[in-house]
Amino acid sequence: MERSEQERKTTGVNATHCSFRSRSRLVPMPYEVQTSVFEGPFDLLLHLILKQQVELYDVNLSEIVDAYLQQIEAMERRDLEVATEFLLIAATLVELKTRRLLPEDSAVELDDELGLWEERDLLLARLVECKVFKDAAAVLHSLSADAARSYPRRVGPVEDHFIGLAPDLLRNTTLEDLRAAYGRATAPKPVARVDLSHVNPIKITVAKVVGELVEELPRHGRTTFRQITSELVDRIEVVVYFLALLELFKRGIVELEQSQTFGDITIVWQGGWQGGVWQAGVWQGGAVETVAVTGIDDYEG
Amino acid sequence: MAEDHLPAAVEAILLVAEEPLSPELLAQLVGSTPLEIEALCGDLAAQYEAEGRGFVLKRVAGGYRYQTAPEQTPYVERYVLEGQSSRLSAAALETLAVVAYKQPVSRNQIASIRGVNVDGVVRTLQVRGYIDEVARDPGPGQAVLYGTTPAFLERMGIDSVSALAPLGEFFPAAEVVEALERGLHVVPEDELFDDPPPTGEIDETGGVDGG
Amino acid sequence: MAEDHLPAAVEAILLVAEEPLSPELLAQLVGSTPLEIEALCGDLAAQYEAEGRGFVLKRVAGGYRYQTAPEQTPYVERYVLEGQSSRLSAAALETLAVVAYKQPVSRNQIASIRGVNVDGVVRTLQVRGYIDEVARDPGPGQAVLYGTTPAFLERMGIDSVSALAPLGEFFPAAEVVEALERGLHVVPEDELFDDPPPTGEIDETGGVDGG
Repeated sequence: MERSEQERKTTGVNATHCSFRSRSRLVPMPYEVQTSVFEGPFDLLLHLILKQQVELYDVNLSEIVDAYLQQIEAMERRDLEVATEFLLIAATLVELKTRRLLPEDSAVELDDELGLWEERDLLLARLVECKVFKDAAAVLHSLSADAARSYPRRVGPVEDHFIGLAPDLLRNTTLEDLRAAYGRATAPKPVARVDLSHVNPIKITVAKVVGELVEELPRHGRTTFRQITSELVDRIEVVVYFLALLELFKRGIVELEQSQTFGDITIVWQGGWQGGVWQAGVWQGGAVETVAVTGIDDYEG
Repeated sequence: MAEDHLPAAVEAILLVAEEPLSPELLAQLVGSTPLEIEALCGDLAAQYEAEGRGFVLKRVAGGYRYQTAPEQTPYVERYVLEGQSSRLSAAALETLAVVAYKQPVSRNQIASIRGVNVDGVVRTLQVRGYIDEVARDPGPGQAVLYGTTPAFLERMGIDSVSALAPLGEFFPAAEVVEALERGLHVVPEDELFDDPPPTGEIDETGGVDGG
Repeated sequence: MAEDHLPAAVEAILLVAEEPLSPELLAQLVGSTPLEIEALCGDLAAQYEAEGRGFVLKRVAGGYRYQTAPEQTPYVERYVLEGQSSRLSAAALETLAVVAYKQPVSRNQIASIRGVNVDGVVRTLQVRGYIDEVARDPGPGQAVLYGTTPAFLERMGIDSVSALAPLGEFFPAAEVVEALERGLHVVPEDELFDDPPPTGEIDETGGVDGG
């Protein structure tokens, strides 16, 4: 169908690429994401899901979230609304992912479960809608391209004879109208933007935090999520820490305990850590580059 | 059928018109009926085409106008050096698509569909004359509602927005929706397929202007 | 005789030309000779006449242009008198205001200030007799400079342009307007249109607009 053809076209984007930090061997197709191309969170998520057939369970979510963070970082105009949208979607993804990592029998309120489903369906609906209009826009593009091949005659009457006939189009125009029209014509037409220069650019990534936690957690043995995030200011950083923690949990490097919904999460270090090299054998690439700090580059979700 | 003088009168008027002229206006000017004008213009367009003329008579934005035959574009463009204005960006096209199909629509509604702030692009499209304020939302806040303009129709080379393919035709193919759904699924694969597809939700958000 | 494509190419170019085009220019544009063009245009004119078209191809001021057929004059007059809206469009009024306050001013300068192509509007205003060519830019290119006409002053009920309503301080400073005139773009909005479409979904080919 035509649709899949368009998908392929989209895959073939060829402007500046920015490859993901991860050099994962688990994901066969190393995928690339164009920076500064995705106009919004839907754009990006559509790309990620449709192009790479990203499956949220198998392929690591943290890469997606990193992609989101990169996008926010790369945004030329730091636009609070856009950033919020990105975060909102990222948060929903995190929640979806979380649900799937947690054991089935964990005490999940039915309402929560339904709420999550609703959220998921809403997100899906919005993605589909976004896709619909993207495809409609492609048709508009070809329409306008076709129309541009035909130049309309806009010459008007050419013979002097007809000129004098024109009724006085200025009879209802006042000097004030003219002045106002000049004002409209010369208005600088600025684009409204929010000055966010005071907001620090987000530098944090899941990979980076995993690296930090792998270094930090063994010293504590047992700590809480609240504890390790107590110094953080931005909510996004907390989200990233949470993701990193989930990643470690998934790999059996930490155990997580939460006694009640919204209660503090207890983190128990499970792994061994010796001489700067991760011993459990799941930290791929750790042997190539000494982990901890340089772990950024080796992290895979 | 049309009287003898009508076709030539219509040709003359269209030659000096600077915008597409509606059948109603043409009928009024030459003393005819819109229906007759439409038949006549159809005949003229067919004649020009049969004769392989360098111009065509086209119905655009609710009216008729002369424009160059697409095959002659290379020659025309040698003459109309500055005729080529900017092309529409993807952002502009997507916003236009939303406005075209959802009009009258508020900026917030557009933003919600596109998932991005659209203030800049909406303003630009308005300055370019492709969209304009058509109404105010009667609800609280009285948001400005936008619609497409005749200039938009001219730019797209279509007679009216109803000439656009129905939005339903752009609904993603089943594989795509499935891929999206899989991408977002919460439960293991096998359970997934027991669940009804969330099309109900889509209709809801897709059909109603979700503020 | 003329090759097949030539007549249609000439027809297309003449359709969009705002002034009479010389056989020399036409020959150059379509790849022919002035002599051949003259023969061809003679043929076309004869065809139109034989077919009783509402337009004629006329040789005027050393060139060819389309005009309405003399027999259709009453209809054209009726259109000019009744057909058009009885007030200036917003675009035309803005352009007229720029000319009034900034005269003498070139089309390019007006276009830079208004951010859109103004050729059609300038032409309309000129045809209406509200503005006219008043000088040539002494610089390279010798652009035509426009100013308002005595007829404009008369319509507005003033003696001279110095009687125009003074621009208050809330209007952009002179430097801003001058920057605009020189074509320093107010960037962000234009970027929306001049950038290549950012996603691969929008095919990039043919993305040039003929507005």
